[in-house]
Amino acid sequence: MDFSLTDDQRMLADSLDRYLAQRYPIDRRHAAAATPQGYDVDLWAGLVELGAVPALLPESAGGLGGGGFDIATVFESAGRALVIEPLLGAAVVGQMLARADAPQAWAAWLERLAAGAVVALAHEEPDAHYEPTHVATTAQHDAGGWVLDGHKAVVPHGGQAEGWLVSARLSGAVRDAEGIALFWVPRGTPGVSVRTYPRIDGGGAADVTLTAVRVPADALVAGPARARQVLAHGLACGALALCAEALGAMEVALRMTRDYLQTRRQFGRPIGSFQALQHRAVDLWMAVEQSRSAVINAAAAFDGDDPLERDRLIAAAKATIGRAGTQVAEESIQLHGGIGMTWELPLSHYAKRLVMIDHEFGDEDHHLARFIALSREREARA
Amino acid sequence: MDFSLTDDQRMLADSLDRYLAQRYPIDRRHAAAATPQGYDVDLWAGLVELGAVPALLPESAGGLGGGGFDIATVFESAGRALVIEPLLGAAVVGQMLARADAPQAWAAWLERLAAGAVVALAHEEPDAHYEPTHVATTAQHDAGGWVLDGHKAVVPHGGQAEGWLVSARLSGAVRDAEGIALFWVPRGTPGVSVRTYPRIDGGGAADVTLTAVRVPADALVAGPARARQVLAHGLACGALALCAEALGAMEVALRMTRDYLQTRRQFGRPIGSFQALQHRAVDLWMAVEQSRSAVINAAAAFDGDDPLERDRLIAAAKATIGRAGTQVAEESIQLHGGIGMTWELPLSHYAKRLVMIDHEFGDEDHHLARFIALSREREARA
Amino acid sequence: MDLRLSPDESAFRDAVRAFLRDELPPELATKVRQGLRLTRDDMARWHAILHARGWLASHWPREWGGPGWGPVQRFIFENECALAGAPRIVPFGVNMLGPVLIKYGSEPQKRHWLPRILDGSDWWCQGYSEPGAGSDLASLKTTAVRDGDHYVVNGQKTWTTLGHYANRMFCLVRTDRNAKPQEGISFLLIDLDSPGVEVRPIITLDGEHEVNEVFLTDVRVPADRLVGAENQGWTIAKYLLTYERTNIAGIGFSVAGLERLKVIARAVHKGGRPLIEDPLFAARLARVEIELENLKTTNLRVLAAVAGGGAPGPQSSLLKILGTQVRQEILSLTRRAVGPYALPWIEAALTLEGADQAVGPAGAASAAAQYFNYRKLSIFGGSNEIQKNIVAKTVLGL
Amino acid sequence: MDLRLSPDESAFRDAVRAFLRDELPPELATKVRQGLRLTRDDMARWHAILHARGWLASHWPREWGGPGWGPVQRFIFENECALAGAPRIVPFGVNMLGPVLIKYGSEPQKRHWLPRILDGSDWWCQGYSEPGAGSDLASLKTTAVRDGDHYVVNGQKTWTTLGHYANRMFCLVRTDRNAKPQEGISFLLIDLDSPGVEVRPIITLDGEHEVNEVFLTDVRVPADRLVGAENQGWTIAKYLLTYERTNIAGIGFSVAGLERLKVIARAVHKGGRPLIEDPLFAARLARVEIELENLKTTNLRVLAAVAGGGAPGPQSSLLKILGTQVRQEILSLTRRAVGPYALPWIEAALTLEGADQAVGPAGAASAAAQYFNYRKLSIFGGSNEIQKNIVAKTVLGL
Repeated sequence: MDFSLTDDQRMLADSLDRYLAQRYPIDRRHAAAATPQGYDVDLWAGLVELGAVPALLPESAGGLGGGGFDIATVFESAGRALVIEPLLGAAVVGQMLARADAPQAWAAWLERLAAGAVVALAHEEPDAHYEPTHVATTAQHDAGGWVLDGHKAVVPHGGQAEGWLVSARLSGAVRDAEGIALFWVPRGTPGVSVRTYPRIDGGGAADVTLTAVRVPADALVAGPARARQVLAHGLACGALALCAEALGAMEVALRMTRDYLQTRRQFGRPIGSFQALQHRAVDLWMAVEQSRSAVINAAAAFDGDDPLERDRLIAAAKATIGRAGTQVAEESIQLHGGIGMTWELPLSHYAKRLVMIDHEFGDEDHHLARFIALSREREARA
Repeated sequence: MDFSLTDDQRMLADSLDRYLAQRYPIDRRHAAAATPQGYDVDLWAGLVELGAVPALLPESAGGLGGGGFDIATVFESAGRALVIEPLLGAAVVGQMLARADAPQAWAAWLERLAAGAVVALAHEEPDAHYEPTHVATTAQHDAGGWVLDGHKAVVPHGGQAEGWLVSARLSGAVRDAEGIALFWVPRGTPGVSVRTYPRIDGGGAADVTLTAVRVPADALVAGPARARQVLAHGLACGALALCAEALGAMEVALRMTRDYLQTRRQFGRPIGSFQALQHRAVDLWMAVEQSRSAVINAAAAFDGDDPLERDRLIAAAKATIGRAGTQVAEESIQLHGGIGMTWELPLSHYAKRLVMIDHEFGDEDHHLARFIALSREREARA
Repeated sequence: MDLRLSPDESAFRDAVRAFLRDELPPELATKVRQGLRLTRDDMARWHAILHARGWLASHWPREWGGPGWGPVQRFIFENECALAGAPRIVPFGVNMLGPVLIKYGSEPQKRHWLPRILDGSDWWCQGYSEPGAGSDLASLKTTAVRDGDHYVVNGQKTWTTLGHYANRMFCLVRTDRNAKPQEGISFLLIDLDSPGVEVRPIITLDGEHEVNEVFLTDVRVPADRLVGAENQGWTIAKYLLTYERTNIAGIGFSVAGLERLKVIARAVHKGGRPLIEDPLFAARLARVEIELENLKTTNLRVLAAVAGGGAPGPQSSLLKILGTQVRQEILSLTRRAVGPYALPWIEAALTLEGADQAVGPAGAASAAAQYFNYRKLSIFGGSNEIQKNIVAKTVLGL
Repeated sequence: MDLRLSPDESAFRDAVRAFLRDELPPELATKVRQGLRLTRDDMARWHAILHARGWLASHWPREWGGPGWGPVQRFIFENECALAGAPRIVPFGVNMLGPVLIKYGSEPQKRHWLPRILDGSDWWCQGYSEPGAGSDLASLKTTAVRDGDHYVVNGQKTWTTLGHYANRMFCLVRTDRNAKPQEGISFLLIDLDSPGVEVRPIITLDGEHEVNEVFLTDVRVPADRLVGAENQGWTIAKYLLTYERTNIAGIGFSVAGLERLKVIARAVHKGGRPLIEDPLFAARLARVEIELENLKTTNLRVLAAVAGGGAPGPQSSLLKILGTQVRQEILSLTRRAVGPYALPWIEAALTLEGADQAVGPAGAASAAAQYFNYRKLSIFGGSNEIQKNIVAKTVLGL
């Protein structure tokens, strides 16, 4: 057993932390969130330059890492600094393109992606409520190409993406596990309409509607035979990344709360001397430590060769994080009192991000049910 | 609205509380629990004499009450004193016999019951896990009478009962709602074998096995047409009684815990001055107050004319009590520390009883699921 | 016991319902139901409608324009209003200052100020909290020094709800620096258009402007704006807090919120079924519904115990804690129910005019913002921790 | 990072498994798995088997008969033992007094006492807690007054686990009444057959005799039974506590307990389905299973951070709290799982010979008794509240 990061991972984390601490004060984040593109173009370029994106991709995709702990390292740093730049799309889409039916066909896009092109997975749909096989979007063969129709919900940075990786159904009913394929739809393709909006936790997202969108035959990233596992891999990657991001954000929220308890005085003494608050702070610390273990388990399973165990432990992690993140958010605000409710205090933005992570790639209940189902599957296999 | 008891109810509660405080020190309870019959015969006679049993029965059954608040009053007192005597069987069986197909046929038994005869409902079965329609016991018509076969689980005072009210199936599959009937099986009927044992919370119980038990035609208390509602009424009565009993036990456990926090000193001060413990004690107090409201809601619904709403609010109460009772039990022990773990301290027996109430007439999860199902039924009706 | 309403109470409830059906403007109800933002005019309009009916100042005796209700009537009224989607009555003038003036004000003060509360001439806000004194009012630092027939006030107030709509503020100020912390405090009425007053917005985490800081620099306040005696402020403050707590459980808001939540959870689907049928979601919903069923009765029990009016004692702490827990849980479930559509933050969609700009299921636009905004419930009005301290001391004797 | 066992660690684990397969008496494993009561002979027998293999004293260095393991090996060993259903090693001699003697004992003390721990000649118990000093050891009152070459000991100890099986007790006593509370304490070894010693049972709420009170009246203890210097007892006590905490999370017990629970929940039916498929029960089970999966890794992280042996610091408080919460929750679910069959309390059925007298599903006989008995986990060994105080101070600086 070995719980230490590699030298490369440690160096990357250090340089990301240092860069973000210096260049990303919270006001810059707020300003970027308020722009139409919803993130800071220069900061994004800086992150790309530091190697944050190549670290998310395997060497086969022109990256320098792409393993579970590489992803966890980058996103934990991102979480500490509350980064709203489009890292998640890069990680998920990059990992998925690298597993395409014909990976070499996507080399150019992977190159652009590693250089900072904004991309997005467009999979979640209205009424899917995180169910991975819920795909009402359809793809029909037509004149050697494909015609896509459907509605994709709350795509992160969906309005800024240079391309969307779209799941669509070739056959079967809306929630069938089989019959799904993945398509690449570059920006500017006719029939794609994008409704962008800001997010309550900062940054931007969009609903993406596809109306008779024609793409060529080679837009097929993965046909029904492989798409299921590629999609599962991408969803696992996204959930892992969000767990690590939450971990970073929790660490900071906990530190801020501890500092506040140490310094804020009421009734003539530091409020951190009140035992009821002490014990609640300890509960938060324990929740963060358990979350760190959950992320480690998930990252290790991501690198393993058993997709069932990968998905089971990632479900465990996302359920853990969903619960702990919300607990840390709510309790951090409560322990701060009124000041924790204010926009001015950075803590409140950590709290919002922590709660909202539970609304991406499946919430606590979704992953708890998933953990139960996958555990049963594992037992049946054994 | 009126939240006060009637004069009769108040007087009965006062006299029961006084009698039990004087005559029922915990050592007498322990001694009685260790006897083969599992309760104190003299004390039981005293309770009967004070009118505890008639209060549980409607006038139509020769009683003096039988309403939801009558039942709640008696059982709250019983809970305060941790009574192990066979009140529950009297309440449930009495209420059910009063609703028999031919109530007048049971007048003699009701008279004996009101005079203190021990009786028991034998309904729960192995693998039923509280599901009310789970009846694997069968009843077959034979030579003008009935033949019963089956196994009834953990019947309170089942070994001492002078008669058992047995649910058995005339038709249908094990968990069908229809096809169930109720039979009266007097003690000494051939084919009934009883395996008695003590209970961890005091008192006794028994598994009752029926092997080709022949009873006459008039042993039929309720045929399939009425049995379902009679049984539902009996189960509602039992759950209500247990909720009230738990409330009484919680009051005492909370008071004991508060007293201990006030008097026990550690680190040079009363442990009740430690804020973390204070806040947890307050949580218990709130849980008890909410439990009291749940019992009131349940008792009122018991008296109402809508069985669906009765069962819905009784499910709400039993779920509330299941959660709160266990919380009060576990926290009372924890706040007492080691001494709370000892047999010698009465508190530990309150804690055991509180937890074990969740194992009778359906636990927290059972009633939560039931509340959900009944709420849905109510909405469908509306 | 009898949990049913008496014939009189039933008749009263029917009268309230009829009034709400006839007089509550539908566009206000829509805003409230969908969690959209209310303007100053919306609130003032609803006050005027209630005033016209004589139902605005439910705590006031008839002689000053109140309806003369008891606690059960008030509970029924507030409950029905919430269920109908009526805007909340802005409490600072009507429910807080009003009772204080009636008990501690001079006759001229009553005659001058009370009618102006009712008819909307004045919009009051509350100057209690200070940056250094949130839950610990005794440590407040704002001073008022007597100078002839004026007080000169210096200091800073914070968390002043709707202070940007108000023209006046009632205020706790320190008039004797040498007294013990809880003594030497006075209760003063300040015009917000006085020189030296500056109201600055505090934006909350959901981007809302609802609370404010109020800076007071050499503000001259006529001495007849003192309520009660000098240094009697602590007594008055405590009296006022009991009034703040009469509807503290917010049962009506929770019942209405639960109904909204169920509508959403029936409309939203997961795995092809309405979310309300998802076992884990249904269990969360059932737990809070049961808690609320119990709390309704707990609240009524407390009211019944408060014979003939007045305000409950430490029981109000119970209602505060449980009431806020239930409301926050309902809002939390509402946020969960809309799934990924909790993320979009479209400010225009929080107004009636821009409601068509929302994305996702009905009710999604305000779900996350309301959830975050209402974290305040367990902090303001005496934090839940302070309430537990009170219960531990007064009820449990710890 | 790499969560897999190294080749050496794997080989070690395989060796432990082989040993357990060959040497663990099946009837002991059956008792442990079914939660039946272990006799003194059962425990002594298992100690002897471990001693024969050289694996009894896992904390001791090789020179005194220990196996020379590091923390990861100890973790693997304890985990495998629990999974196999091995009895718990009685810790008082082996894991508590042993390390104390090795660090603070004189050479003659080590040579005399350590072998007797290993070969079972002595059965030690712990004399720490007193009626007035549960979590607050500094307030202990038992005195030892020097009288020639003896100490005369007077006082009362309590919660002395398995004291009725022991022939000796290590004990904290006050040797200087004038010193500060934490000073003036010494560490003394007392023969339980000395005149003036009386061991009285404490029956716990589950009817079990496991703990005792020990009354000490003018007990004369030879002065060479003092460990370390006079008044050094507090330092020794703290050192000992760290050893008490090395396997404090009890991961192996939880993993084994979870497996037993699953077996029961698959066998028990509700509504015609195995209980394990009931959505609410499955959710409870999944939550604790996930918590345990996380805790395993947390425990390994703590071990990895403790380079080359020794005992973890405040992290052990984390492991204590979470470990006991998980174990208690598993026992709580086991009790829930057997439904009404948690009620019967058939003492004979808690022995191997009387197991056929049980009623209800397999595993039901001990479900409630174990649940109640293990409420002690969060109380003894430094209550979870004390652990939180420690974390608040040392980790969070509050």
